[in-house]
Amino acid sequence: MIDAAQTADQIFVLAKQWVLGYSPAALRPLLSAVLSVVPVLIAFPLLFAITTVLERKGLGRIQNRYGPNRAGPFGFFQPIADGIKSLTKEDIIPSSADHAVHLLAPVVLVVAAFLTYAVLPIGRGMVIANLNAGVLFFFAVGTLVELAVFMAGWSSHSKYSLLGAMRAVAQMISYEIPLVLASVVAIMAAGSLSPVGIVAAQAGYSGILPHWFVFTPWGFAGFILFLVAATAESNRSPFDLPEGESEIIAGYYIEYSGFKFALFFLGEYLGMFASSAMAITLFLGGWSAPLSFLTWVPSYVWFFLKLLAMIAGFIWIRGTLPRLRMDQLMGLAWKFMLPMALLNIVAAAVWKFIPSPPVRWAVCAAILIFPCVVLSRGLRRAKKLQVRSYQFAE
Amino acid sequence: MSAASVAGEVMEELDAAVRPADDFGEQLLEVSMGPQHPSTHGVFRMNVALDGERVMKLKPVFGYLHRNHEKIAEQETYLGSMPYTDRLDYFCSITNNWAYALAVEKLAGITVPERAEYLRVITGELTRLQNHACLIGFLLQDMGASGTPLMYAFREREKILDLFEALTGARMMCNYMRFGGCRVDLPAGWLEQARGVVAGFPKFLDEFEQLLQSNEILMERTQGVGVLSKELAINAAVSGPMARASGVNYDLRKVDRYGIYDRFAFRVPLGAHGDVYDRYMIRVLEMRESVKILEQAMKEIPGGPIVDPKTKIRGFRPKPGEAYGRIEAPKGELGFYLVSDGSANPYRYRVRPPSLINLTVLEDMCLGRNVADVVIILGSVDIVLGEVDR
Amino acid sequence: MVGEGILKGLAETARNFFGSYVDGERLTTVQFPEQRLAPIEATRDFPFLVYDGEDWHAGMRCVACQICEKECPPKCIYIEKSADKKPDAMGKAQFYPAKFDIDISVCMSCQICVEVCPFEAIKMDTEFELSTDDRFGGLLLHKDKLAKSNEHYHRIHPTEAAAVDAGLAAERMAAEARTKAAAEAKAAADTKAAEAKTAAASMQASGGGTQ
Amino acid sequence: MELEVAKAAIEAAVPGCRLEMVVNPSPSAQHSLLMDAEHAVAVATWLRDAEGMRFDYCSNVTGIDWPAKELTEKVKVKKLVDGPNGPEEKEVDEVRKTLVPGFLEVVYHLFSVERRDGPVVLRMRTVDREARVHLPSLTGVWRSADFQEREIFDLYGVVFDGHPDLRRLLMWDEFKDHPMRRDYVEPDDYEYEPTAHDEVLERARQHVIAAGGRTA
Repeated sequence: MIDAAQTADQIFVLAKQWVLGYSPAALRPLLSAVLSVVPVLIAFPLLFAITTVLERKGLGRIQNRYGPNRAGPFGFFQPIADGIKSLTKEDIIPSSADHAVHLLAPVVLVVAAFLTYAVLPIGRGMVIANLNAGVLFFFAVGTLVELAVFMAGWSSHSKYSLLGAMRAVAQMISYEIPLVLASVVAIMAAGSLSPVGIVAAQAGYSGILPHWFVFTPWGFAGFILFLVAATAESNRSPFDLPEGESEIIAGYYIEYSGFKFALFFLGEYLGMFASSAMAITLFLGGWSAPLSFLTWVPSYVWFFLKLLAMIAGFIWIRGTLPRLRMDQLMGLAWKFMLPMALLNIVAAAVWKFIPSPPVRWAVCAAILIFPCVVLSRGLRRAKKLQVRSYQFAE
Repeated sequence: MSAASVAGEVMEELDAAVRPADDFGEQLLEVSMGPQHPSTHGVFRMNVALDGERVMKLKPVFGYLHRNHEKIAEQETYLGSMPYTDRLDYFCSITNNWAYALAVEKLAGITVPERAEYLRVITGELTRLQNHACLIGFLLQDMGASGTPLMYAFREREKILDLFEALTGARMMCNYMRFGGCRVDLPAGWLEQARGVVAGFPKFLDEFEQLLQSNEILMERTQGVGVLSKELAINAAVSGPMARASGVNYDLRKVDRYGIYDRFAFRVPLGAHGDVYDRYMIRVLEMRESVKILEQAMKEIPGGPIVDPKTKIRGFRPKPGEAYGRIEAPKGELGFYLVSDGSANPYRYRVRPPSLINLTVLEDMCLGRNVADVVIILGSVDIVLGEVDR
Repeated sequence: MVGEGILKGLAETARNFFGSYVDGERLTTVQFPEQRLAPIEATRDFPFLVYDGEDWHAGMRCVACQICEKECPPKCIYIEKSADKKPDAMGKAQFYPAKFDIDISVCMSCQICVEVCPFEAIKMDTEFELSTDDRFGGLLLHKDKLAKSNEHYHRIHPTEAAAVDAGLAAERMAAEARTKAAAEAKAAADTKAAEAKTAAASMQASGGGTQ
Repeated sequence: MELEVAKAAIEAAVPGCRLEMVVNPSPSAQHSLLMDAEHAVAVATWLRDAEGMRFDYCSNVTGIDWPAKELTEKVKVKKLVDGPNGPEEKEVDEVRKTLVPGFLEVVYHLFSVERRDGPVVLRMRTVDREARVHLPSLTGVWRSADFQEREIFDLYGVVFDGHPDLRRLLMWDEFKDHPMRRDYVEPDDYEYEPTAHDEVLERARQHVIAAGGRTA
C-alpha cells in the first residue's frame, strides 16, 4: 500500500529516469531538460484552458447564469472553440505600430511567464531547476512581464494602450515591493531562498495539522499580503486597471487580435498560476498534504488542488468586487501594504526569538492586528468614507 | 501616467498647488472616448484632454444616433408618434408614452378615467424600478464589477418585462398609452403576478445592499467623486434623481402632482453631497419608494373604463394652440412641447430630453478627475442615447 | 481598508453561486431552442391578415380600404386595390387587395394598423423566428404569406379572437336583420333595424374594449 | 403666477422693454410673453433673481419655424367699373393677398424650483429667416440653455449672440442646411438604409454611381 502510494507519487520522476536510462549518456542532460520542461509546457496551458471554462462557468453561476454550456459536454470544449477562433482570426497590426516590438511583446510575455515555472516545485522531487536562490529567480523573471506589457502598450501606438501600459507598469512595480516583502517572512522562517527548501521547512505535522507557515500570525498576514499583491501583479480584478475594459477598453493589448491576443490571455493566466503557485510554496506547504492521514495522495495532486482552490478564490473575488482607481490602488500599496509588510517582518523576527507558543502568538498578533486596525481606520477617516443616511422630503 | 498618481494623493495635492494646471497645455493627451467605447452607454463620445490621467477638458459630442425624431413627428399623425416615443429612452418606453400622452391631453383638453390613471401609475413605477435597477447595474459595470450586479438587476428586470409583455404585448417597445387613457386593460391574473413581483423586489434590493452598500471599494470610488452643487444643478435644469442627489427637492410627482400622484404616500429622498455615491443611493431609495407607491396603487385600483370614450383613434385634430406637458421620468423631467395648427399632424413637436440636459454639467463634474472617474460619473448621470440624440 | 463590506459582498456572491444550483428563482435563464417559455397571449410581433374559412383568397377580410396604409407610422404597408370585387366576410361584394405587402424590416410592431382597421382584418402575429438570408425579398412579406386563418388567430390570441368573432357575428346578424327587415313593412323595419344597430354597437364596444 | 401680473412687473422692473402677451387658445392655457431681443437678457436675469419670481429653472428651450405665408382674404372694395352707362362705382369682391414675413421663434419654458411655480413661457422672434436670425443667448442666465440653444442653432439656424460655444450639436459640423425648418428638403444622398422598395434603392444606386462606385 505504502509502496503503491509512493510509486504514484513519484511516477513522473520514475518515468523520466526510465527514459533517461535508455538514452545515450551524451544526450542525457539535454533530454533530461526537455523531459522536465515539456510536461510543464503542456500541463499549465491545459490548466489555462480548464481555468477559462471554470472561470466563465463560475462567474456565470455567481451571476445566476449557466455560463458556457453549448460546446461539448457541459461546455468543456469551449476553450478548443475559442482557440480555433483566435487562430483563424485575422491578425491585425496597426499601420502606425512598431511591427517588430508589436510582434515580440506577446512572445516575451509568455516566455517570461513560463520561465517562472522553472523553480516551482510541483510535487515531491518535481522541480525543473532546484536553484538555491529560486525565489529571487522567480521575482526577477516575473519582472520581465512588465517589460512585455510596456512593449505592447508602446508599440501599438494607441492612446488607450499607452495609458494601459503606463498603468500596468506603475502598478506592477509598486506591488512588486509588498510582494517581495511579504515573501521575506517565509524565507526568514525557512532560512532558505530555495522553493524546495521552503517546502521542506513546512513539512511535518503536529497531530494531524501541518506545519504550514500560514498557520502562524505572520504567515497568515504574509499570505494575505502576498495574495493581494499577487492579484495586483497578475492584473486580476479588483486590480485590473491596466485592462479596465470600461475605462481604457482593454489597456495595453487593445490593438492585438487573433492569436497574439490569445497569447496575452495565456500569459496573464500563466502569471496568475505562477503567483498562486508561489503563494502555495511559501505559505501553504507546497505540495504537502493538508492533513497527516492524507499523505498517500500523490503530492502533485495536492499541488494542483491547492492551485485550483486559489483560482476559485480569484474567480470569486472577480465576481464580487468593483475595480479600484489608480490613485487608490497606489495608496493601498504604499500606505497600507508596505507598512504592514514591514511590520510583518518584525513580527516574524519576534516569533523566532520568543520560545513560548502562547506568548509569541499573542505578541505577534498584537504587532499585526493593532496597526492594521489603526491604519485602515485612519485611511478611511482621512477619506471621510462612510455609509450615509439620507433625508426625505414629504 | 503622471508622477502624481504614482506617489498617491498627497503628491497630487502638492502638485496642484505648485504647478498651475494650464502650464503644460501642449502636453495634453487628447483621447476620444467613444462612440465605440464600451462604457459610454451607446454612441456617445467625449473628446477628453488628459494630463496624465487627469481630465483637463471634456467636450461631449452628440448626434451619432440622431434621426430627427421631431421632424418625423411633424409628418406623422398625433397617434403615429406614440410608437416613436418608445424609442427615445428605450429603457422606459411607458413613461415616454405617458409624457407624450399628457402633453396631448393638455393640448386637447382630454380627461383620463380613474382606472387608466392607476394603470399609468402602476406601469410607470414598474418602469422606474427596472430603469433604476439596471442603471445601478451599469454603474457598477462601469466600475469594473464583472457584470455581477448588472446580472442581478437584469434578473429582476426580466420579471418586470414579463409583466409588460403580458399587458402591452411587447417587452420594451410597449406603445401602451393612448390620449385619454391606456390601450388595453389588465389581462386576467396580471395584478396577482405584479403583486408577486413587487413583493419580491425589496428582497432583491436588500441583496443588492448586502452586496454593495458598505463595500469599501464602492465607497472609495464614488464618495466625493463628480460633485454637483445644488446651485449649478438648478441653474442647469438638471432633473430627476441626479438633481435630488444634489439636494434639489424637485420631484415632479410632488410638484406638478400630475395624474393621481397626490393620492399616494411616498417620500422623496434627498442627497447632501451630490456625488456619485449619492446618485447611486438616491436611486436605491427611490426604488423603495416606488415599491410603496405600487403597493398602494395595486390595492386601490378601481374598475371602470380605461380610455376617455370621447377620444377617437383616427382623425384626431386638436384645436390650434400649444402645450407643454412634463412628467417625472426615471431619468428626470421628460417634457413634450406641442404646437398644433389644427391639422392632424403637430406643427411643432419637441421632446425635452432629460438625458441630454443632465449632460450639460458633465464637464463641470469631470474636470480634474481621472479617466476612471469620468466613466462612473457618466454612468451615474444615467443617459440613453436614443433620448440624447433623438 | 479590508473590511466587512467586502466580506459581506463575498458572502452574497457565494450565496448566489450556490443558490443558482438549487433555486429556480435565481437561475432564470431559459435555454432557448430546447426550452421555451409559455406563450404570452398579448405578445405582438408583426401583422398578419386574417381570413375565414379554408381558402385564404376567398376568405380574406381585408377590403383594401387602405386606412392602415395611411395610418402606419413607419409606412411599411403597401396596398393596391383590386379592380373587381369579391364577397367579403359579410357576404357583401367588396374590393380586395390585389397587392398587400408589409416590409417587416421597416415595421415597428406598434399595432396601430390593428387598432385602426374597421374590418378586423389585420391582427398581430406572435411568430418571431423570421430570420432570412435574403435581406430585401425575404423581409418583404406578400399577402400570400401574410394571410393566416382565423384558427391561427384563435390559437395565438384566444380571448381577443373570441371577442372579435362575437362582434363580427353580431354585425353579421345585424346585417341579415337589415336585409330581412327591408323586405318587411317599412315602419316595422325601421324600428327593428335601429334595435339591431344599437345591439351591434354595444357588442362591438365591448369587443373593442378587451382588445 | 398670473402672466398679466408678471408682465406688468417685468415692464416695471426692466425699463424700456416691450412685452407682448401671446394668447394660447388651447385648453392648456399656457400663455406666453413675447420679448424683444434687446432686453431679453435683462428680463431673463430679472425673472431669475427677483424676489417673488425666482424662475431659476429653465426647463425647456426650443425653436419653432414660421415660414412666410400668404394670407388670402376676400374684401369688398368699391371700384369704378365700366358699366353700360359709363364708369360707375360698384362694390366688388377682391381677393387680397398679404405676405406675412416668416420668422424663427425661440421658446423658453421657465419654472421655479424655489416657489414651485410655472411654467412661464417666454418667446423671442427673429426678424426674418435668412439673414437677420440673431437673438441674444440666455445661456449666461440659465446653464440649461447651453445645449438646447446649440440644438436650435443646429436645427433651425438661429444664431445666439453671446453663447459660449455655439457649434452644431446633432448634425455634423460640415452640414449645411437646418433640418428642422419647414422648407427643408432632404438631400438626395441621404444615407438610405436600403429597403425592399425599388424607389429608395434606385435613388441610393444613383448616388453610388455618381460617387464613382460600382453597384452590384
